[in-house]
Amino acid sequence: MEKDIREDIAWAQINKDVLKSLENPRKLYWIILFIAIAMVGVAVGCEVYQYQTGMGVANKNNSHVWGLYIATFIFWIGMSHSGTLLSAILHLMHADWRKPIYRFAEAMTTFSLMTAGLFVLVHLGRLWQVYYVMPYPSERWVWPNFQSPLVWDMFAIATYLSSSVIFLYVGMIPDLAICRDNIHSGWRKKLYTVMSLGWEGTDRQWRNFRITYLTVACFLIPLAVSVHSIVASDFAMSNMPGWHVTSFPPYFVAGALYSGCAAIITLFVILRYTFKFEEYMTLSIMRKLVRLTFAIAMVWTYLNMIEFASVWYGHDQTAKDQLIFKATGPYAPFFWAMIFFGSILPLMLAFKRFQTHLPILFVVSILLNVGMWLERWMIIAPSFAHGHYPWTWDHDQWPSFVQWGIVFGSFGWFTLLFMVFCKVFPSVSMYEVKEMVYHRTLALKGKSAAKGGH
Amino acid sequence: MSIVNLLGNWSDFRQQHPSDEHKHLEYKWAMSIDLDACTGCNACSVACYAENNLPVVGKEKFSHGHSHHWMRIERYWDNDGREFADQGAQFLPMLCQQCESAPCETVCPVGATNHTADGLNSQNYHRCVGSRYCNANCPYKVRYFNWYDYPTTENVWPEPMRQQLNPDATVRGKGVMEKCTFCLQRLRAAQSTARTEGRSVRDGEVQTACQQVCPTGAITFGNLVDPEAKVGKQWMQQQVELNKDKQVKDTAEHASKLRGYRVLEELRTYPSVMYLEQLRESAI
Amino acid sequence: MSQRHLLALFNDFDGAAAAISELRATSIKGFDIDDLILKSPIEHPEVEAVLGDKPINVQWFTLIGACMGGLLAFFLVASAQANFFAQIKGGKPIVPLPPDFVLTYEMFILGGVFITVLGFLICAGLPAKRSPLYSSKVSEDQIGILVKGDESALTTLKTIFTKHRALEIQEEAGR
Amino acid sequence: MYHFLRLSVLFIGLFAASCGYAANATPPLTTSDDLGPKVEQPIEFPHDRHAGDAAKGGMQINCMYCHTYARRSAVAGIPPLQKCIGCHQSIESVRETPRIKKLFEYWEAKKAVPWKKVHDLPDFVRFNHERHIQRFIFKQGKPVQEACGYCHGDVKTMTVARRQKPLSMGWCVSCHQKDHPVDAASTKTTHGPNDCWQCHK
Repeated sequence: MEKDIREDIAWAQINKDVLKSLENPRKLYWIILFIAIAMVGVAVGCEVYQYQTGMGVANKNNSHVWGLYIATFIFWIGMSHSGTLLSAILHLMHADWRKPIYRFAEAMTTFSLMTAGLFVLVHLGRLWQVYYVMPYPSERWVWPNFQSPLVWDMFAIATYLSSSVIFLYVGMIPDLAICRDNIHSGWRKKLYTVMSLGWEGTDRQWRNFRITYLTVACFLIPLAVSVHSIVASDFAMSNMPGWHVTSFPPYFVAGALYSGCAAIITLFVILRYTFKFEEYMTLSIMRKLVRLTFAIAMVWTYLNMIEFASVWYGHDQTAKDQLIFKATGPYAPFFWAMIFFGSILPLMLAFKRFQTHLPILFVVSILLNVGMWLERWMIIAPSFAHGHYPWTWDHDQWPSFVQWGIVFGSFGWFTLLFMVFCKVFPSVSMYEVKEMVYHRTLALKGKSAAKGGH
Repeated sequence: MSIVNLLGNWSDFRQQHPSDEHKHLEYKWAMSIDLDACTGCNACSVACYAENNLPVVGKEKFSHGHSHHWMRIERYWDNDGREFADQGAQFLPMLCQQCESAPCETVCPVGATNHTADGLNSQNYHRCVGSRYCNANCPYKVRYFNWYDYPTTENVWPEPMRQQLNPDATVRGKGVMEKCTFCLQRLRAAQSTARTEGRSVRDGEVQTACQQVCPTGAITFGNLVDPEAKVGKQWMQQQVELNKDKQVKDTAEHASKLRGYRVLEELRTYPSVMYLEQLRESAI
Repeated sequence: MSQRHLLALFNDFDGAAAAISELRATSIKGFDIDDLILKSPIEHPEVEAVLGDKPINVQWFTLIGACMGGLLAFFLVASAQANFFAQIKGGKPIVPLPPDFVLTYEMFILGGVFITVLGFLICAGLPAKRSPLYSSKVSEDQIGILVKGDESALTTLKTIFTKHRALEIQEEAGR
Repeated sequence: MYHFLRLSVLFIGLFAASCGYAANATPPLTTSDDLGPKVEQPIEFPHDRHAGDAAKGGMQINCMYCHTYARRSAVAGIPPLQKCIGCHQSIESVRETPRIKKLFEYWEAKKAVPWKKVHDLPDFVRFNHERHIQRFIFKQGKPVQEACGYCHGDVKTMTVARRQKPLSMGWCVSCHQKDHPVDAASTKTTHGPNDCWQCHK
C-alpha cells in the first residue's frame, strides 16, 4: 500500500517546499505563461473585431443563433464543479487525500467560472447593455424578467463565483499568514500582510475558522449542484427537440464533475512538474483521483444512455428525429467522437498500470475534456440544425474563425489566471498537509501501540 | 409601493394571463391565411420590407442566413411523401404567430418581449441585449437578429433611400432581435382614432401591410373579440379555437373536411395565425 | 499592578496540553486561565478542549444571513414583478412561484455564505493587530502559549512552562 | 469591539449610500424651475406675448390655436408660416419690429421658417398628443395650459420655449402609474397604460 504522503516530512520542510513554489518554478512555467498570453491575444483580437462589426462575423445565423460561445460557456461552468467536489464534499467526508490538491482545484473553480462569465458577455449582441440583466432599481421602473433561466444563471453564477472566491480565500488565510511570516520584503510582503488579516493561529481563530469552513462547505455543495442544474434549465426549460429533456439537470451535473476531474488531472500533472510538488502530489493521490474520475465517467455514460433511451421510448417524434440526426447527420463525426472520448476512453482508467502513468494520464485527461467539450457542442448545434420547424433543416452553418479564436483564447485566459495564481499564492495548502501528516503519524502510533499491546 | 401592490393584488397576480378571468377585453388581433389562394408571389414579403424598415442584406449575407424577412414564403415540394412536383411547390407564408403563450416571452432575460393587452407578442428593440434566447426557444424561428449594423456601417439605405424609411417604425441597430409586429404602427393609429370617436376599431379599418398588398386576398386580419370581424367568422367556420392545443374537429372520429389548422399547435403556444390548407388536385 | 505577556513555544501538542492542564490545576495569584491564548500551526480541537468550554457563535450569523437572504430575494423578486410595470408573459401568472423559488434559493445561499464569513470575521476578531508577542515558528511547526499575568505570577508561569520542556520563552519587555 | 465599530461604520455607510441612490433613482414629477437646454431658433418667438396672462400683457391665445394638430393627431405640429402671417398682416402696430420683419422676409422668399425641435423624443418612442389632449382637456375638462404644461412646462411665461421636464421614461411612468379620474364627472379612476408597445415602436 503506497502512502498518500510520507508521514516523516518535517512541518518546517512543508513550509519550505511550498514557499519555494512562489519563487522559482521550472522553465516550463514561463513557457506556459507565454503561450497563454499569446492565446489571450488571439481571443481579444477576435472579440474586438466582433464587437466592432456585429455578431454576424461569428457566422451564426437566424436558425443557429447560439454557437460555440454557449457550448464553451457550459464547458467552463462545468469544469468549475470539481473544485467544489474536492474541497467541499470530500472535506465533509473527511477524505484526507484531498488536502494537497484541493487548493488548486478550488482556484480552478474560480478561474473557470470567470472564464465562463466572459462567454456570456462575448455571446451578447449588445454587450454594452449587459447591466439590464441585473436587478437594480432603475429610473424606468423596469426589472429583468425573473422567469428567464438566463436570469437564474446570472444569480446562480454570481452566487457561485462570489462564494467560491470567499471559500478559496477563507481556506487560504492560515497559509497567507505563513507566507507573511516567511517573506520579508517587496509587494508580496504587503499583499500577504493585508490578506492574512493578522491571522496568528490562536485557538479563538481556529475554533471559528473550523465552523466557518464547514458551514461554507455545506452551502457550496447544494449551490454547485443547483448552478449546473440551472444551466441545464436553459435547455430543459425550452421546447426545442434535443433540449427538452427532464434528465438534463443531473446529466449536466455529472458531465460537469467529469470534465472538472479530468481538468484536475491535467493541472495536477502540470503543477507537479513545474513547481516540483512530487512530495505532495503523490502518485497515490493521483490513483484515487483517477478512480474518482472513472466512477464519474461511468455515471455520465449511464445518464447519457438514459437520455437517449428516454428520447427513444418517449413518443416525441421530433426529439427522436433529432437524435437520429445527431448520430447520422453532418454532426455524426463529432457525436461519435464525444461517445468515444467520453465513454470508451475512460475505460482505460480502470487499469492499474495507467492510473499512475503521468504522461498517458496527461494526454487522456485532455482528450476526456475534448470529449466533454464536444458533448456541450452536440447539445447546442444539432438542435438548431434540426429543430421543430423544417425551415431550419437546410441552414448549414459552420462557426467562423472568430468563434474558434475566442474559444481557443479562453483556454489561454484560464491558464494565464491559473498560473499567475499558483505563482503568487501557495497552491498546496500547507496547514492542511501538516494536518494530514499529523493524522498519519497519530494513526501509525496508534497502530504500533496496538501491536505492542498484543 | 411595490410590496403594497404585491400583497394587495396577490390573487390577481397569481392568475394566468390571459385566462378565463383575464380575457382580452377590447382587442385580440388575429390572422388567417388561405394557402389555397396564396400564389407565392412574395408581394407580402416585399410590403413588409417597405413598411417596417427591414434592411435588404444582399446576396452574400442572405446566403449566410442573415436575412430579415419578417414575412417569409416557404416552399414545400412534397406532402405526406407524395410528390406533387408537377404541380409546383406549396407555399406557406410564415410570420410571427403572435402566440398567446409564447415560448419567447418567458425566456428573455431582460423582459424585452412581453404579451400586450391586445394579444400581441411585443418586442422592444432598445431593451434587448441580444442574448438570442427568444429565437432559440421559438419553434417557428420567426425572430430575426441584427447581425450587423445595417443602417450605419453596412449602409443598406444610402442617401436618397433614407427618405423611404417609415418614420412610424424604428430603424434597428446592431445586436437586437426583431420580428413581425402585425404592423403595430397601423394598429395603434387606428386604435387612437377609434378611441377618440368612442368606439372600437371596425373590421377592415386597419390592414397589415402584407394583407393590403396580397393580390389574391389570401390574408385576413382583424379583431377576434369583435363578433362582426371576418377573421373571427373564419376561425369559427373552420372550428379553430384560440385556447385549445388540439381542436375538437381533429379529435372527432371522422376527421373533418375543414381546412383550418395552426402550425405546431400541439406545442401549446396557442398561435394567433390560422392557416387554411391548400387543396391539391391529386388529393381530391 | 501592570500585566505582562509571556509566550512559550512547545515542540508538540502533548507538551502544550500538559502545560495548560497544569496551569488550570494550580491557582496562581494574578493570573486568569481565560487570559491564555493557544497558538498552533494546524487546527487542533483536542488541545483546545483543555482550554475549557468556549462558545462559537458563527452559526447564528449563518442562520440569520440565510433567512434574510432568502426572504429579501423573494420579496425583491415578487414585488419587482408586481410593480406598476407588471409585464404579462403569455400563459404565465405575473408572480410565478417556481422561478421565484429558484432565485430565493440562490439568494438564501448567498446570504448564508456572506453573513457566515462576516460572522467569522467578527467572532474571530479579524482583521486584527498583531498580539504583543508573536513568533513565526507558530506558523511553522511549534505550538505557542501566550499568557498574560501580573509581574508576580510570571516566575511561576515560567517554571511551569520550563517543566513541560518549553523550547523557548519570550517575555514582553517591562514598561 | 473595535472591529465591530469599524465594520458597522462601513455597513452603515454602504446602506446610506444605497438608500441615497434609490431615493435619487425615482425622479420627482416636476423638476425645479431651472429651464432646460437653450435652443437657438431662427426667430425668437415670444410665447409669453401670445399665450401669457392678460395681466402680464399676454393675449391668452389657446395653445391649440396654433398647435392645431395636437387634438387630432399624434404630433402637435409647428404652425405653418401662413398662420403667423394670417394674423400679423393685419396687426400694423408691430409690423416694423425686427422679429416680424424677419417673419415677412421668410414669407416673401416663400420659405418655411426652419424651427428647431425643443421637445425631442428618441426615435423609438411614440408619444400621442391626441390621446393626452382628449383625455385631459376634452374628457376631464382641465384648462388647456395646465394640461399642456404637464409635459411642456409653463410655456406661457417663456419667450423661446425650453424643455423644462426631463421627458425620460421614468418621468412618463411616474404619471402613468397615478390614478386619474376617467372624466370630469365620474369618481372612477384608472392609470395610464403600462404595456411596452403603447409607447415604444
